[in-house]
Amino acid sequence: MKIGVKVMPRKEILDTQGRAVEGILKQHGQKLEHCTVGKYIILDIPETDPKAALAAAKSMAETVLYNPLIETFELEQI
Amino acid sequence: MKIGVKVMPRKEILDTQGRAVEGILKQHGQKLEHCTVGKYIILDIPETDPKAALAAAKSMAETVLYNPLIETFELEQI
Amino acid sequence: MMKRKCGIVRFPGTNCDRDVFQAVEMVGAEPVWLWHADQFIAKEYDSIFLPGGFSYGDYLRSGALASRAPVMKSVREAAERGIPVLGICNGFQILTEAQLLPGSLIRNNHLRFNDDWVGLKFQNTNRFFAGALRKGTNAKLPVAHGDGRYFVEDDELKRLQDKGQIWLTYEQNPNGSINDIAGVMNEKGNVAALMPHPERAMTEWMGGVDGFKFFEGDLT
Amino acid sequence: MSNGAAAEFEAKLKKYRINRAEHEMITTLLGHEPQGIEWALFSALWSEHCSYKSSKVHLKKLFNKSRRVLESFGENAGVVDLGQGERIAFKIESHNHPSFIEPYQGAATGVGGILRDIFTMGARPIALADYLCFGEQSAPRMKSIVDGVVRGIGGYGNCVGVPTITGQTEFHSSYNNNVLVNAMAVGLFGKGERVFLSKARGKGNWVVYVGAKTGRDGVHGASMASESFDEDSAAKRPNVQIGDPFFEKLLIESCLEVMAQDLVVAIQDMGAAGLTSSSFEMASKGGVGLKMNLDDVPLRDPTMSPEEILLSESQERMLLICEPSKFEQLQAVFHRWGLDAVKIGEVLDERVVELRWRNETICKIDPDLLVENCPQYQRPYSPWKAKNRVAGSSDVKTGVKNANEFLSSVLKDVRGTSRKWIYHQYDSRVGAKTVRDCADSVGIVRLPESGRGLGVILGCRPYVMRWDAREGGIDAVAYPALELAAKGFEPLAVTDCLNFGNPERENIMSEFVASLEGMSATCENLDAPIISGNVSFYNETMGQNITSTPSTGLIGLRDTVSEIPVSEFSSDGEAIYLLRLPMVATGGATQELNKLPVTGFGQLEPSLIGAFTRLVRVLADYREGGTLLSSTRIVGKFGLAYALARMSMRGTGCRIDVDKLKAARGEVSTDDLFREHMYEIVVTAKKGREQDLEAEFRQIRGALASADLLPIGRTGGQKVEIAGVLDYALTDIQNSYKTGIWA
Ligand SMILES: Nc1ncnc2c1ncn2[C@@H]1O[C@H](COP(=O)(O)OP(=O)(O)O)[C@@H](O)[C@H]1O
Ligand SMILES: [Mg+2]
Repeated sequence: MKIGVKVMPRKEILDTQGRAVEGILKQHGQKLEHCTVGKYIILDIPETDPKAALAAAKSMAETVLYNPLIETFELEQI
Repeated sequence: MKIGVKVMPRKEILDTQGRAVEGILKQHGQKLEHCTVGKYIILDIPETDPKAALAAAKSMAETVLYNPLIETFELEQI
Repeated sequence: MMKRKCGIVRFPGTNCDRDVFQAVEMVGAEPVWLWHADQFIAKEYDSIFLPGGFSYGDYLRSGALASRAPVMKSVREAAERGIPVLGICNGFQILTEAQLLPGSLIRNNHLRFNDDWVGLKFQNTNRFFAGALRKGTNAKLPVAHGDGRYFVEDDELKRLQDKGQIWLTYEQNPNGSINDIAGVMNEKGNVAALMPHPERAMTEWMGGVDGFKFFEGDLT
Repeated sequence: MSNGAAAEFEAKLKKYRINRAEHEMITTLLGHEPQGIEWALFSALWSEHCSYKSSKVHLKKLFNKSRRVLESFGENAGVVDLGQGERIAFKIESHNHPSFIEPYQGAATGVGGILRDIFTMGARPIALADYLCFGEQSAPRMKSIVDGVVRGIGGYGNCVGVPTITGQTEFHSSYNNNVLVNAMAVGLFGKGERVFLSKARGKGNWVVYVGAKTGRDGVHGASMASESFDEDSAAKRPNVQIGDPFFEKLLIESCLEVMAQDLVVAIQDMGAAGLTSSSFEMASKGGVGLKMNLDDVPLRDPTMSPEEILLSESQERMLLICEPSKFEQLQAVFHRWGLDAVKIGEVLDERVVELRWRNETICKIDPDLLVENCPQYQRPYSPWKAKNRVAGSSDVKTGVKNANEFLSSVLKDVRGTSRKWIYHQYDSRVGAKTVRDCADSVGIVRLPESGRGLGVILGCRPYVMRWDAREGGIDAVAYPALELAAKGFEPLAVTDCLNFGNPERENIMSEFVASLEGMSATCENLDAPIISGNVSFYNETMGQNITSTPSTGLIGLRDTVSEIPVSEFSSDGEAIYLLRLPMVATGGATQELNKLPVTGFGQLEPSLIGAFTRLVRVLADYREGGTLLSSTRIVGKFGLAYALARMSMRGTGCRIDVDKLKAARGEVSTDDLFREHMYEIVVTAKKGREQDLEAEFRQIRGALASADLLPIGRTGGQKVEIAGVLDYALTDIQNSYKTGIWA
């Protein structure tokens, strides 16, 4: 079963990448208020039960996929 | 309106980070078949019509957010 | 004799611009700054350099944000007119992102920045840059990059081989580049690029002199 | 006071980390109880980090003048004059606590901060160096801390385009819960380029804010850096400061451009305690006042309170003073680089800083009260006494049984192995000035206008500090000075980063004072003043203090970059000498590796060190007919055997003559091969120049009777060989040394 992990910079923390990309997109005349850049990780987990898969994904996210000081994460079944 | 842009490596060989993360997770004893690491970009677009917002996001993705030689992208309304 | 006029493109975050400026002066040519937000008249230049660095912080993908800047219109025009264009390190990444050169440069296979001296081999002669260093010659230059792993699809790789567009290869692959590729050129050869830094090997005190020839211009 | 009011008062003292005596002083100075924002201002500016209240009385005594010094303590960085129009700004600074919490960002913002101290003065940064102390491999999180710190330093320095040309890395259990990350930056003023200071001037001039927007990053960071770590530090941590080297690069280029166009009256970066310390210091130093409107400060989050705005430690921001008529031109430069520049206030004649927020004056206060009137503490300490001494050098037992085996284990141990894993992640050649990089014992850049060489080197060997703080302090200057001299560089000036534990503990304060005395005396004898630096106290976690670690950064000058001696043997058949000035014999690093207490014999003598350094420099300098010495290396940790192994790393070995070595050192034994004799230098003479070298030595030795130059063997072969004691193949040396760091 595949679980998607969305890892985004915490709101109060400076998103250096988002700031640069936003600047460029605006320069290109794109209509944009704000842009945030994070990571997307697809985990293929040998589980058929969504609950078990999500639990495994959560544990992986917490071990290595995200840094709680500067990021938040969300899981989704895909 | 917020649009999410998921940018993923087009093939295994392009996903160096995925290989590394997979290795670390397995070292930590996690049950995992495969892992892919990509990017997630949230665009906050001053549009209320989902169609218009998605069209704007598509244009931004194609201008700069992804490189077709090595990546694919998907949009979603969030 | 008129000095060769060499345009040096600066993006926000370019950091080898002054080094390339110094190199161009060292070979007796005339360096001229070109600003990312402006276009320039291509035919006024004898060659164009895209120096290394971290244009736009290397955010998103190395070279991606810079490759969309206004100045790249003029660089493209220069390339089409046959004016020699050389990309070094980040300049290489920008040229591939702009699709002026084939392939892509992705994260080093070991996922770390790597600073070292590397041995190189000229696989083909490029008459526009380092023309004196013929096919088969060896050279030693510094590398310093995190995203230097060259990648192209197999069919494209074959085309590059057939058309003699593979310029330089590493003797010991430092980053996982396909076929050890360190530098490539377009079909005509006037657009060329490499990951190593010739501007850091201009005189003995820098630790090597093999970079000098890259700035001397068309010697044929 | 009612119970409730008393509790509230206590809570305030605690929150703002102000003690009762200080509170009383503040009340007297202000003429009233501190109110509102005043609490936060005193908390920040009277913190140890900003005020140096425990160290100032001792720092004042440091040797800090020479004919070359243009600026020293008090400015953002020290500046020395090299003559020929060239001047150098340099400084070292710590970022220990933030790097322990978030290694990547902590180390990265450390580099960013020290760079701003340099280009704030108008100097273009040309080199970086990093001094790192980590814990043991088994300590919790240590592997990822090492990895994160190294990545962070590289990530910032590489991107901003300043080469890292030297560094030092130490490992010891005392850093298990408190790593040290010290970064040094060096900047160059070319001919005709002005030195900019932070003194605000000129009534009616504008206060201009440039760079990144202000967010909630690191609010209260300065006062947090001024207390010991405990387990709930993680819970009360401020928001992690995020560095953006790309933004910093834009800031460097735009600041240097407005300076070159003469659009700036005064300038200061926003470092610890952010806008508060920069504005109050600029006003206090300039003897003027400032009126600032906090509503005009560009914010990342519009809901921020005035206190948060004042204390935010968001990175990549500068405060500058400019004449109103020049503002438009100044703003245009910043805009061209994609940065904001906004007016947030004006300079006043009257010596007050007035802060406005939502049309109200929230504070009006004499800046000197905050900057100049902070209490200075004379913390208790006891005078230095020699410790851990034995009766003679042969009583220094190293615990080594088998020389070959020990050498092999040292080369593989994290304390003796290659640092290539670290420095290969740093760009060492951007700027195209690098002559020698981290692979060599001294970093060297070539000054482009004069063609002279500038040497950069770090010092302080913690195991010497653990043995004896005075000797450790002397060595923190002497060892790097000799490293410079051995490449023909004259040491010019010193910066220091005093990493210590809790100064309220007498043993820590005693080590502080003893090491400072040692450093200062050595500097004086070298005529190399200490002109900038930083004190990092409270490196104490859960009651454990770090090794007292006064790290240093030295710069040196050589007239040319031609024929600088290398650090390895490079050709067969050259004569090897020991150039020595024996004062101390210690087991140092070897004893620690063998889990023995560190002992030593003798005492370091700063006046002899000064003379010896000059002698070494002359021998290693360029001269008509070519440099006499082909290679040089100081015998340091793990003694002569290790030094010879390191010198053989490029594939040329050596054969040491046991009789000659015995004549030189008085003893040849397994023990002695791994002892350190302070100080000894292994040198090789260029072929055919042996006679010249010996003659020159005799001629310039002068009164330095205890110095010697003694032949001990020849280069060549594929082994390091000391008949009967050590016999080690180069391939084994290379393979063991390659093992590298464990991260
Ligand atoms: N943190 C670091 N950053 C950059 N270079 C470093 C660092 N630590 C060590 N080095 C480099 O590695 C080399 C070897 O270090 P070390 O084993 O301490 O030997 P040495 O006695 O030559 O200083 C040094 O020349 C130094 O420049
Ligand atoms: Mg060293």
